[in-house]
Amino acid sequence: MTSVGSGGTATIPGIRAEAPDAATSNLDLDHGQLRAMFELMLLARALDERTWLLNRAGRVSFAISGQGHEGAQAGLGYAFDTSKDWLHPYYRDLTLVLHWGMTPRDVMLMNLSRKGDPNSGGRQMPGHYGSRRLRIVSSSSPVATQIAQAPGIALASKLRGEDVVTLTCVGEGGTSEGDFHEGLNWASIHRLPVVFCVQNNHYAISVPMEKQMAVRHVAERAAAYNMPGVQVDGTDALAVYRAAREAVARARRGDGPTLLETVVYRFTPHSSDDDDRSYRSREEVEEWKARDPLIVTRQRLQALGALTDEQEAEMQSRVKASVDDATDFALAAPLPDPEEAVTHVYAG
Amino acid sequence: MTSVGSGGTATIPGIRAEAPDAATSNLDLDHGQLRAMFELMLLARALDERTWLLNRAGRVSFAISGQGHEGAQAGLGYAFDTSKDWLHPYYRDLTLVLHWGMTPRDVMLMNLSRKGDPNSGGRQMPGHYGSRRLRIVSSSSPVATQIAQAPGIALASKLRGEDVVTLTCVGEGGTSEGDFHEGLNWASIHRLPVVFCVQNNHYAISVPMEKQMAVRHVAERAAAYNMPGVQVDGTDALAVYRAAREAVARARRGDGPTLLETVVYRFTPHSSDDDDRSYRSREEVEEWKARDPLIVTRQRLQALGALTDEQEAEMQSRVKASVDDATDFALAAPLPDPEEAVTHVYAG
Amino acid sequence: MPDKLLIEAIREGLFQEMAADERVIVLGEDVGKRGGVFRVTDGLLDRFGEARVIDTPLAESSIVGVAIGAAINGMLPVAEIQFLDFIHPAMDQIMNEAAKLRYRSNGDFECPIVIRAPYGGGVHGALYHSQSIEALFTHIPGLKVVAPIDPYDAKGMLRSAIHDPDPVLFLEHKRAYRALRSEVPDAPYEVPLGKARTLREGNDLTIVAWGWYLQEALAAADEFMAEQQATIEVIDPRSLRPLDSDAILASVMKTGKLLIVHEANKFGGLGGEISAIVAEDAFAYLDGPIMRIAGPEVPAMPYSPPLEQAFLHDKHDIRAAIERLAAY
Amino acid sequence: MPDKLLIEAIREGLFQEMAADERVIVLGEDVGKRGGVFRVTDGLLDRFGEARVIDTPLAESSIVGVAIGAAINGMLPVAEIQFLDFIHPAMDQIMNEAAKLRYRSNGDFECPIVIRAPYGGGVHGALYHSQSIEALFTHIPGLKVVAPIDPYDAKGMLRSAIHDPDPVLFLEHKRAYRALRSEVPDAPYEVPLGKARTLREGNDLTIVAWGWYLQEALAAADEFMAEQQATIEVIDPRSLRPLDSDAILASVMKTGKLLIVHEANKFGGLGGEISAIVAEDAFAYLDGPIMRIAGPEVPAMPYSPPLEQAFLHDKHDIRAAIERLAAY
Ligand SMILES: Cc1ncc(C[n+]2csc(CCOP(=O)(O)OP(=O)(O)O)c2C)c(N)n1
Ligand SMILES: Cc1ncc(C[n+]2csc(CCOP(=O)(O)OP(=O)(O)O)c2C)c(N)n1
Ligand SMILES: [Mg+2]
Ligand SMILES: [Mg+2]
Repeated sequence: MTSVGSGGTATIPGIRAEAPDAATSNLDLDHGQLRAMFELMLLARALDERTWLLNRAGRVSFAISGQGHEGAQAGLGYAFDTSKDWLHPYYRDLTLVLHWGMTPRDVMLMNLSRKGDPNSGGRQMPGHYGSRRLRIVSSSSPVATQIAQAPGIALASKLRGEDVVTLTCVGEGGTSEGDFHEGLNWASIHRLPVVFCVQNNHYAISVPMEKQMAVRHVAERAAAYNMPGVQVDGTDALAVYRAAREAVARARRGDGPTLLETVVYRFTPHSSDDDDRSYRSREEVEEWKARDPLIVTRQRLQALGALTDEQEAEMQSRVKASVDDATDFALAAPLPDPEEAVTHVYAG
Repeated sequence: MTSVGSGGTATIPGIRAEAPDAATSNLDLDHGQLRAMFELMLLARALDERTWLLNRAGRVSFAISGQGHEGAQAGLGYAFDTSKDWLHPYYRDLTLVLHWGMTPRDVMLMNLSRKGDPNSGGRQMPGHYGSRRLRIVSSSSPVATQIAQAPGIALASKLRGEDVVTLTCVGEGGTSEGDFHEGLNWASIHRLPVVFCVQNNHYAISVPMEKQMAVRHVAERAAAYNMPGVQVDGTDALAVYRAAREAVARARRGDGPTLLETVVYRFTPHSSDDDDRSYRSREEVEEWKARDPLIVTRQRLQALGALTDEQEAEMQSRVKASVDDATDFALAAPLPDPEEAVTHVYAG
Repeated sequence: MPDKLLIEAIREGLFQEMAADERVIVLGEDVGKRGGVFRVTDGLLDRFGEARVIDTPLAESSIVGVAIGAAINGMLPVAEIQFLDFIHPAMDQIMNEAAKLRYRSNGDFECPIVIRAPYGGGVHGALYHSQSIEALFTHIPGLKVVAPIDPYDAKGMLRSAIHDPDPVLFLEHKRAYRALRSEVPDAPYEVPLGKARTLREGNDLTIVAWGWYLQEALAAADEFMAEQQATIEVIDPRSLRPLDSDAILASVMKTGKLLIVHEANKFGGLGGEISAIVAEDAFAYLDGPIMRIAGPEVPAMPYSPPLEQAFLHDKHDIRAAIERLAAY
Repeated sequence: MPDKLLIEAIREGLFQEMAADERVIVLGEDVGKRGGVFRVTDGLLDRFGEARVIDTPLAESSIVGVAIGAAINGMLPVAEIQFLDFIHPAMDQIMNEAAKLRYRSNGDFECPIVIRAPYGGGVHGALYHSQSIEALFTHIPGLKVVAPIDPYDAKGMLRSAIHDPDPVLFLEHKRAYRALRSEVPDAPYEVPLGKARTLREGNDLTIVAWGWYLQEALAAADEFMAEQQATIEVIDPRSLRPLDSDAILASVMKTGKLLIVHEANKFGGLGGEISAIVAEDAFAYLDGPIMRIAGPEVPAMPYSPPLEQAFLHDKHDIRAAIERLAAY
């Protein structure tokens, strides 16, 4: 576990790090929005937990999780205008895609690979989100390819003179790929309206940070592209929101891309095919769970007077109902027809 | 034309730039070595010029030049121990390969694609150097692939506990490739004894710096790998030597790789297939030719009392004799036999 | 109709498509100020400006990646890879991304990009400026691959490719750029992708050839026909995926004999697939072995003239194969 | 001799080669602490240490690039690509570098690397954890490609691959890792690259199959033979480049009929090359069309069980093809 992010404030030469306390002041979110943000996180967590249950019950053959990343993603998402901005997500972005308009039913259709799954019609593994209508780009598995594509999305917006920003996400492991370098380089040369968010959970499957890169903070990589590199405590949704809002504003002003590093932890193994005990100590996992973004955000909202126990209880019951509904709906949905295996190779 | 490098001293935050004046003091090269270094540059220039003559005469179908890069390469080369260090060059590295032990005859056999060319037996275009005996890795055309291979060479040296450093070179254009990122990342994670030299001549064929990267100095890219990034005036061989010596010392100490940017200019079109008038003004070319590394080095040596006119005249006649001999030798050599086209695909 | 060189036909096609549709943009190394190292894009920058004619960093994966992103967001990008030999860094973006986007999204997204790339040898380009590696791409469902060699076809197929809603790899034989001419209308027109062209009609033997070797095959066939009674059908598939296997099968069902000619090395080349299609679907019509003339099994074309010559085939080799096959 | 699983045979091979020769190193994503996502390299780190068992950054091009560099400087690197589906970023290093190093240096340099990669589907791996793209590599002169499915072959061919002075892509069918067993000697031994293995001898029909489908082909052949008088020869090429075409030709010259079975999509698959070799060199012996059973022309295997099932072939499909072909 790296030490950065653990405390929230990191002072890295040349890198702006957001202080979590500063983040609660100067917020342009009202209490209703703050609660909605929190409910989004609760929903993502609950959906994800249900998916693991279904996995253990043998109903879902693969699960890949955003647990531990919800705060970072919620804060990030709220900085965007989901009615026009683009999202090119990665497989842990459940919170983000829900915020962008995907429904729990859509997600469960995907997890259970049912006919009518709007992401891929059951063709892709869970975690491969996509919806043209919602401007969520269909994602693939090869890590970091989205980083080389996002500048193209933004280029098109810019060519048409649209006030549209593209958000793309990747894990810190993905920053080792050539495509990461090439994508950031492109976006910066052309000052494109892109926000690159690296969700740094310290491991690429089992490979720890120090075997992935020689810098201690992913945000330091921004220097190679003359773009701001901002590291922020990803357990604190509000701190992330503030940092992301600035990155989005910069993009909308035409000043170009930002590299935003959200320091998080993944609470689950890499996926349902992984066993993380060989490479992460249980103490390390517990230490981070004590800083669960749900706990941190609850406390922050309570301190702001934006959340009562009663309100949270209501949220939890709405969330549960929604997850139940999605599960029932998807379990009742038919599987794809075999003939669907060979359609949509080419147009027409 | 970028402004850096034009004056020699650049002050870039976070980057160490070598001052040319400092470079002449504190040198561990005696006058004889300084003269040998200068003669190496003269030889490379003369060989290269002869190659263009042969190209215009229709005897050589392709020429790609190191003219303008000789100072940077000579200074660089002298910092290495060519009896044991490895070189993974690029196509402008004529000065370097001569320093590493390739002879003018070898070079002319290559340029005229004759049988017995030790680089590739006439299989590759001119500029694709290689010799196992000399520890010069056979180079290919795809730009920057060597950057991902050099760490592997160094890894092997390190595993065997050898005191051997690997030098690899690339143009500034090649730093946009994914392999550049991946190679520097690897070398830095494992603190491998590699020196990465980027010969920044401001253009990738016709594409100027500002369309290749958003940083003003290639050396800034080192920050992404937590390795020193050093920019040095490549017209000044002695300044380069000093900077390279430090990089080599660092590598030998086990402290890892260095990114060395030598700021140079290419005096020829990209290759004999190019016409540079559409993308470089004649004024810009002339401005740089006034700072020809041969002129700069001659002045420096004269100022140090290391070079007399007489000595230079002797050098010039040796160089001319050597180039004449190489040309005659290669022109007299037979072309490869057609049967050689299909050998050496697999061992045995 | 005016005669135009292959390079002129492609350039004119690019101009016209860019003029007709703002969504068309061109990007690649040296495509702007330099007008491309072969000068295919010469003049585009002056006419359409830096926003739509983009000199990119030296980074093929992002050239294709950016094209994909722009296509997802409504553009019709035409990316240039300077030499097909340098397309490898972009293979992930081409094969795993562009070619699979429609399928993986169940038809929700599409990827209307064109990737132009000069290919082929015989120009002293050596190992890395001569490759004919079309078979790596023709194996990939979701991708289209075309290799028109006739200027008329090239202009018409370029238009079809740009307006095709799927990714198209558009291969241009560099040796033909300034060597081949044909009548090319000034106005825009389309030549459909997926349709072969029969250049000679005949009854006794079928030759399928593409790229530069099509010229050699035609020369060999014409010489043979001038001297012998037999007639040879010569087919240029033009489109390599989708391949017009109907046209090839119909021809072989008529002639009973098939000779395939391509520049790429034989083992695993597209010629093998064509042979296999015929051996599976027209076996009963075959009167002789299916023969292939293709590049030798060496990593790529060598540089020195005698070596390059040894690598290349010409009409004499093809003529010899015709004679052997005709004798069956 | 003890029975071992495919995964055990490969792991044992790696252990023994590393123990026997200090030049052997292993590198790849998660190969160290995690022992590989399939656990193939489990235990290597403990036994041989971090210097020789390297957990790499997530960057395939440099995994192969570093392996090449280390091989140039005297090591025998065994690189792992976590899934064959993710090998694309390394294609430049594999095809333009490793495969061409010997040729381009006129034999001065060599590149003794092994690249191990799990491939194949039927494990709910969807588009990007199921690919069988061996044909992209078998087209490349300078490269060797092997795909042993039998544990005995795998251990012996791994040793041969590691000591082979040329680059070898070593494909491991992930569905077979824990499903197939055979007798595997404890001591090291070599199985040569480039030699096919005949699993059933027969006179009436030849089946060439590799990978998981070899099991299905054997099952279909055995069922057929149990019910009919005819006998079927079943050949596993094991080595895909170099391909043992002599063995295949000899068999077809005997049986007169050839059925090729592979998991990759048909168009441009290696089956086409095998068919073409036979149609060129054993045409006169053929008593029927050369048939192929292969994957459908879709970008890759889909995830949902009914879709995955629709993609896959099994012994029933192969049996049906045998019957059709036998009827000629
Ligand atoms: C190109 C590529 N190589 C390997 C993989 C296999 N793989 C999937 S996720 C992963 C680790 C990703 O780590 P990171 O980027 O840090 O994201 P995280 O899963 O930690 O959020 C790997 C190696 C892949 N999907 N794509
Ligand atoms: C992968 C790849 N893409 C494109 C090319 C074509 N090409 C050869 S040199 C070159 C420009 C290189 O510029 P730079 O790296 O700055 O080196 P310079 O020639 O200026 O010394 C290009 C685009 C290539 N050789 N390899
Ligand atoms: Mg991670
Ligand atoms: Mg340059």
